[in-house]
Amino acid sequence: MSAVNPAFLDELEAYGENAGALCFNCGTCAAVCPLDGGHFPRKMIRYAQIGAVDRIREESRELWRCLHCGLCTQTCPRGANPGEVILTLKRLFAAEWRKS
Amino acid sequence: MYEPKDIIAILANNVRKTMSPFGIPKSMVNGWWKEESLPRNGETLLVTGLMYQLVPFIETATTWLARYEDAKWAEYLPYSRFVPPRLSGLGLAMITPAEAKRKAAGHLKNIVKAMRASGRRFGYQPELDEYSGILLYDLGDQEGFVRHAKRVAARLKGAGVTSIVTVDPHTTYALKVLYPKYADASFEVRAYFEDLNLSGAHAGETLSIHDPCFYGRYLELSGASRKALGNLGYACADARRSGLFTSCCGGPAESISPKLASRIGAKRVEALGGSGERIVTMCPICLHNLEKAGADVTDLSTVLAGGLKTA
Amino acid sequence: MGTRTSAKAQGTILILATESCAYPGADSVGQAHSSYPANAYILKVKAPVLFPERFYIDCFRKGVSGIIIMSCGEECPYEGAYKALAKRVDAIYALMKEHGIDIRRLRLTAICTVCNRAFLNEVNQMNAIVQELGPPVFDQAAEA
Amino acid sequence: MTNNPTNAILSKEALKALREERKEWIAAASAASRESRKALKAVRERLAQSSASIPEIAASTGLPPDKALWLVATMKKFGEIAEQELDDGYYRYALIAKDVEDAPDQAE
Amino acid sequence: MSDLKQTASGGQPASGCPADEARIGVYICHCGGNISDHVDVEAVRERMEKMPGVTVSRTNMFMCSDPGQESIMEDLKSGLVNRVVVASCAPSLHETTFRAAIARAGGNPYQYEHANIREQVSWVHHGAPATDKATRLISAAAGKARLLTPLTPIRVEAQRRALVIGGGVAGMRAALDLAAQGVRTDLIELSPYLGGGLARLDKLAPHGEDAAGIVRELAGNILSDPLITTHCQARLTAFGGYVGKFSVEISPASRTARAQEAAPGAFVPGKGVLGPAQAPGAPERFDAGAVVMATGFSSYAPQKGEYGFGDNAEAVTLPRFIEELKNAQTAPDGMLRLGSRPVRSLAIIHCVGSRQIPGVHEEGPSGHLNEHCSRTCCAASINAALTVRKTFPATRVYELYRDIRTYGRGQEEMYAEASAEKVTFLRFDVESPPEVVRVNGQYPLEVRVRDELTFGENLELPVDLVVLATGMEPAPIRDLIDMLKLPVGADRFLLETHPKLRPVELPVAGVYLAGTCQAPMDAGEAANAASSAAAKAGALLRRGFVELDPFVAEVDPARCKGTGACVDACLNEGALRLQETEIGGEKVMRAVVTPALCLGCGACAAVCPEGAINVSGWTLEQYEAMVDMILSEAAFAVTADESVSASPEPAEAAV
Amino acid sequence: MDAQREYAREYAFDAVVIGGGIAGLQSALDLADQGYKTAVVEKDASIGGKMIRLSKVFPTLDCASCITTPKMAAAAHHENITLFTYCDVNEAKRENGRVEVRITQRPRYVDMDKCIGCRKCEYACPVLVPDAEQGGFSGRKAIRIPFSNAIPQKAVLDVANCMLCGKCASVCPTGAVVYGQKPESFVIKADTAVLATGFELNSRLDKPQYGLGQIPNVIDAMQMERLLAPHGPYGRVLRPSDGKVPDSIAYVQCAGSRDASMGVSYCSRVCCMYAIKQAMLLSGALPLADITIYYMDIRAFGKNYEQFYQNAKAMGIEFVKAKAAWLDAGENGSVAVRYEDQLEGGAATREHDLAVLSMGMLPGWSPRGVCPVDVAGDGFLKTLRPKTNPSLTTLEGVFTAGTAAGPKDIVDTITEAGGAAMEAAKHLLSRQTGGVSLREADHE
Repeated sequence: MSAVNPAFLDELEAYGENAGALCFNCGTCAAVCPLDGGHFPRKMIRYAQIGAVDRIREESRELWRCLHCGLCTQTCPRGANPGEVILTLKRLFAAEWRKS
Repeated sequence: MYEPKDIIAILANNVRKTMSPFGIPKSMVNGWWKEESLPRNGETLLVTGLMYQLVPFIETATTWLARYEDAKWAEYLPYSRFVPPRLSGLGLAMITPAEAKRKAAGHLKNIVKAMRASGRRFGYQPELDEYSGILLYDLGDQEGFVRHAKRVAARLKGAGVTSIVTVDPHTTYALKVLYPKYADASFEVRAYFEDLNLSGAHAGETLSIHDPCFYGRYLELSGASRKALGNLGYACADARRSGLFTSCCGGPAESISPKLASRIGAKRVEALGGSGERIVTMCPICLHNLEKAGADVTDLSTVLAGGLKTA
Repeated sequence: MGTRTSAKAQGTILILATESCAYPGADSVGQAHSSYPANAYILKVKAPVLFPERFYIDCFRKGVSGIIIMSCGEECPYEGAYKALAKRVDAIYALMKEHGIDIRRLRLTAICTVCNRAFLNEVNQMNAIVQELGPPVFDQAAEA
Repeated sequence: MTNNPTNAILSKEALKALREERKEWIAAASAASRESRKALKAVRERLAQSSASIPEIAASTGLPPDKALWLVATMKKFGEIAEQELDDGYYRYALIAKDVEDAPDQAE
Repeated sequence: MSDLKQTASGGQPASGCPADEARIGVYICHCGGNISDHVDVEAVRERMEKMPGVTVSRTNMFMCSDPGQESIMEDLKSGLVNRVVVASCAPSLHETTFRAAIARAGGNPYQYEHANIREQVSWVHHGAPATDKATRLISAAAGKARLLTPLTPIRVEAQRRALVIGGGVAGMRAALDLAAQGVRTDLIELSPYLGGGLARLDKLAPHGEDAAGIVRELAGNILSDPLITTHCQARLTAFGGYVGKFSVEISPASRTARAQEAAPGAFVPGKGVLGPAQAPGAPERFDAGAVVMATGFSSYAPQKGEYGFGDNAEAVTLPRFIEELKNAQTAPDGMLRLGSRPVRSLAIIHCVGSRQIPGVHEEGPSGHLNEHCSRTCCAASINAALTVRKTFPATRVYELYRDIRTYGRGQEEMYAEASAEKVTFLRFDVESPPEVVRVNGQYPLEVRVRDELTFGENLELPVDLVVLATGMEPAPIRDLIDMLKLPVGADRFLLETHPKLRPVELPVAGVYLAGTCQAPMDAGEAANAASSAAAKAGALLRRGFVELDPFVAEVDPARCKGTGACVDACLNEGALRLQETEIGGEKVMRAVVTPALCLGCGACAAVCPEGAINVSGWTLEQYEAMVDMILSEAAFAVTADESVSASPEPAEAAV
Repeated sequence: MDAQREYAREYAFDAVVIGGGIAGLQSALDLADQGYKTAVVEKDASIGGKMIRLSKVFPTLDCASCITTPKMAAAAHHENITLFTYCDVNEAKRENGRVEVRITQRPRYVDMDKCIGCRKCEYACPVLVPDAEQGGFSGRKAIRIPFSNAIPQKAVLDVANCMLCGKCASVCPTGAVVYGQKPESFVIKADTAVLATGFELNSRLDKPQYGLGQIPNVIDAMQMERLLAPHGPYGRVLRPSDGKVPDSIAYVQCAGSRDASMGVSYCSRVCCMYAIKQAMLLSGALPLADITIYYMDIRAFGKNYEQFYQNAKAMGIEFVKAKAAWLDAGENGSVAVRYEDQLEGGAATREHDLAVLSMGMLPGWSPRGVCPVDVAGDGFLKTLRPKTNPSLTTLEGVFTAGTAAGPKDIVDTITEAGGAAMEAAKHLLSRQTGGVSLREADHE
């Protein structure tokens, strides 16, 4: 079991305009992502929504597989801009690394 | 797959020190213009962003890297210790074949040719032509990107540049969309093929266009490339995934996972090659990655320049 | 010869078709110009629950060879009528057996306003039965 | 609920004028009509031999299967074709011998 | 029954020969070849001419055309015919045309029979069999026509007064709309207040209308309308009669607590507008022409232990939460406080008492499962969540749902807004519902859920409050259901006649449905239903009478022996009953029809051992005559020779 | 643009209803039953709207025609109702407290008074055109009765596909064909109006991911209605590419709703239920077929809808919680559906013989430039008081019913139509009595 922490979305907003709050988890992004297979990028967005930052950290290398091709953003039915959420998460970790 | 943290560290370090992601001195990268007599001033300034020029180096680096991708110890090796000597800077420059560099220069020359034939008046100032920093942006090194972008923008602004013509999608996107947003610098930016007025008759020949993600989707320029080709009499066969819904060539994954890049590239080539037409694209990365995946792919500039010959 | 005996020879089929469902359903078959045996005669009824058992037996006695009750089924506008009708049909079957009449000569079915296929099936099936059985013959013993 | 008080059969001149006015439509409709007549004929000839499924009709007439199905559906609507038994995922269709006047393009 | 005028001007009993000798006119249509291409129309005409009772037989290219109709009207006016048979297309197309023509010529439109020889003959049969069948069908029509008696529609005098049961938004809307049509209306409400379920709400989803404002306005209009009499704290205690004339008895309800301090007409938060109480004492009786049921719903009461309800003070229902939220003050730290208790986070659990599934959910004390969706709770929950997030941004909100059903206009947008405001949505499967657990941690409660959006992972939500989105149940109106004989569906809500054909009507003519007594709906939907019901009731009452089809059961008093078989078979209670009558000084029981209640199905006719009851216009004798004519060879006997020569291809012959 | 049109005639009514679908007909019937003379103006050649084109309707599964036809016939025969079909509304405005509607009736090229609906012309016509009434799956003639249960049962000639060969005129028994018929314009003046202009299905072109009409055997739900209808193009459910009996059918929910990428962010309200209904009908027609519904949320909110949904699940219809992301042509005419399996595995592809797009609703009419009534952000008519008087538009004396003011199912539409008739009647009454209407109070 993991505890949910919605405050993470607020923190994340410092790194980008879109932190994924709008996503209603339809799965379009995961299905169109050229990285094929798995739940990416919805997985990351969902973890962000529930504040499972440890999960994102554990799997953070996944973020850099993203091609930034934008197909998920183009097809997102909720205008949740999944591509931008991934970029925002990249920025969060890149900033952390830079500090360390 | 490589450790993003290390890749970012190398690239950011290189860009900070040399303004170039691979740390190769610009003089060794950007020499194509020397054989062209280009005016320094014009209505607009040609900015290549060095992407075409850098691709041969990327190619070398990744070919080399690919050998190690699956090695067990890859993940644990601190790249920064052993990669830089070989994979950046002079080392990389040394092992990159001259043929590849000549080919890259050829694309730029063809672009110049097409622009001239269209009566475009543009200037070129090699000292202002810098790498845009887009890779840092894509990798999430926002701080590094912003710092670099501001440097590049300051130089352009300092030189009084207001209007820019670009040659590749990544630089176009950076200058047109990211610079105003993050570097407080707005230029009028247009891709070179937006304003051509070539004509010709290539009736009967059909080309299959691969829209780069940035052109097809982010910048919505897929109509412009088709129009340029259409004016020359070419027909364009669109794959189901094109334009706004174009599919990635896989190239952007090169620096992180060459294997992934080639897997996606192969899929894309399969989708494009269905009807057997010649594939045309307009991005050095797409060009390189689709070629690597075994496609007969031509740069738009080659077609435009070649079209001139028979016109 | 001519028209005189044609229907007789084929045996008469009587169709009791509800005003709100089966009767417009038969019209719909007409609109589609789908042919069916001409010995089928359609009578419009508000609800077939109107007819007592003896009506059916009398019809057979008069020479009707087959009867199809085309109701609205469970969607009957008269609540409870379909149940009562279904019960009645059971009673008629019992009477038919008593009189030695093949119970296949009577059918209860639900036909809606656009049930063309079902309508045609019903009529064709009944016609096949009627042709097979010939005119109704009452069991003399039962009659007595 | 209203109608022009026009005679049903137009005068020759009026019809001529109308033909001129609708020239393009008429040309297109005539071309399409020729096309469909040819296709209908092909389907009819195939079915005159024996009943057939859509893939079979398509194969022997050279029509694309979707077009063959379209024609069969149309001919069925006008009472020229009847559906028969299911045969390995496809129904078979047969011509009905019927009043000629009911055929969809009976004339010509 | 003075107010019921079943006028059969012929005055003839259903059996036997009509007094006036039948003079039948048969009119056969060519339909421009549609009929005559396949039916030898002229041959049929000749045959018909010779039928007994037929005085004239004519054909026309288009019988429905003006000249065609004229020929019929002339024959009627001249007295040549007094019964009409038209043989043409389907009766659905032109039956009304010809009935109207007969009426215009001064005839009785019910002395008319239609033979369908296009759709049911010429379009489906060809050649000689078509002509044969047409002959037999027209003969049958003539056979029936001989036995047709003149009929007139049944008129039921209607009281221009209506009763509305229930003072919520639906009842008030219905009453106002009835009054606007000039119908005097009595509205009865069990509680002391007008406003119903709406009065308990705050800002309505998704547009934010003020519920209290709506209640105030509607109740204000109700109380000031001179045509509306409001009876609060009142119950219906007796009910009888039929459409147009229901007898109604209203009694004061047993006293329930009411706000002492409030003056009548004042709005009491959470309760509604205080209405005038029914005077204590004797019941009030009056007649009403129509009744609108607007008895509303009950909120589902969670069982003890259901999602921690009853065991924890921190578990409340959504209606309760909405009321508390209404009064909550904004705090500087942006955190919601209920009483003095800060609510750092809260979870709203959807579908509590709705969408219950046999085998998964347990039946409540009522012994029933609520298998229905309550329709309004998704939007209400999200609306509440959004209110919290916007007014108290420091409070976190979780929504635990099965399906988000923001179906209505603006609701999906509200759902998106709630997402943007960082309400966290979690989706659970009905088979593994969330658990509410008391914990000794920073938070009093923890909601544990297997979240389908997070790939089926088990998540823990620390919360200060659990809100249960309870659904709607039918209000407890067993007494009314029994008294008015109302049908109830499997979901225990009142059941309309047909959801599409007659969505606000009940099988009891003159009784209508409005609002949530029928099914869960929101205020606007209830208002639509109420207006629709008021339109139907108004159309009925405004004319002062109700006109019903004359096709109802009729008893032949000479034959009736009072067996009561018909009464047992009757499908509409009250339409038939046995009544004591004096015949020859002897008191006997005889069947009596209440035409206003008779549906005309004929269930009675089938069971009468004496054949004493029949449906006017559809009698058994008429059917028997039709069968006889279909089987008869009479029509062919005379013209047999000619018919032999009828062309096998009558298509040519006809044109 | 309207200036040069000549409005030859003028008709006066108590009420005018724009739109002859189920909403308009119900409003008209309710008004007519109250004694008001009512005009119904319909753009199509037949009244009946979308409903008459459906197969069966949820949740009762009774046939759409059986419910619509009686209402159509009742309206056609009602002494207080006059039908105007095949009409375009050029302008609708308020003038001196009355509603004035300027209308042009398109030519049918058939004399309505003479046509007897015998279809002889249709049989004689040599031109075959895809029949939109049958989803394009079969052909129709250039002249034809629009569809089997159309009212009025009168022929219409589609001149754009007519060769002017004269065959129809020569076989017409009443001489009803009028090749030179011209449009006619007239004015209807009434005291009140009900806008019941309905909806249109949104176009699948708006979602290129679903195939742009390029992938064979991807059809929309209205086309499936036709395949399921008793008078349907094939008389049964077949795959349009080659007539195969489909073994596996996919439903793609929210194919035209709840999708910002298509510019339609609202829920269309009926698609969940019609998909479930069709799935149930399909499992009756094709007992061996697998049926899969790809959905985000099942919105079974109406009376008996949830029970209907649970029955469908119990019947073995598979519900997959995922929005279908992409459709591609698969092997042998199949359709490959790409989606995210959310509980395990992630991105996945499944092949089906046939895929049905559950398209949503768009407004059927835009009042822009025609009628000064406001529309809301979703493009549907704006309503003033959705919670207490849902049929009030922003124009006094003008009311709305059904899907003109947002997606709605048939039950809600019919109920609202009754409500709109009530509001219109109140307006008529207040005009007759000189009372203050609700609206006037509102506007003050």
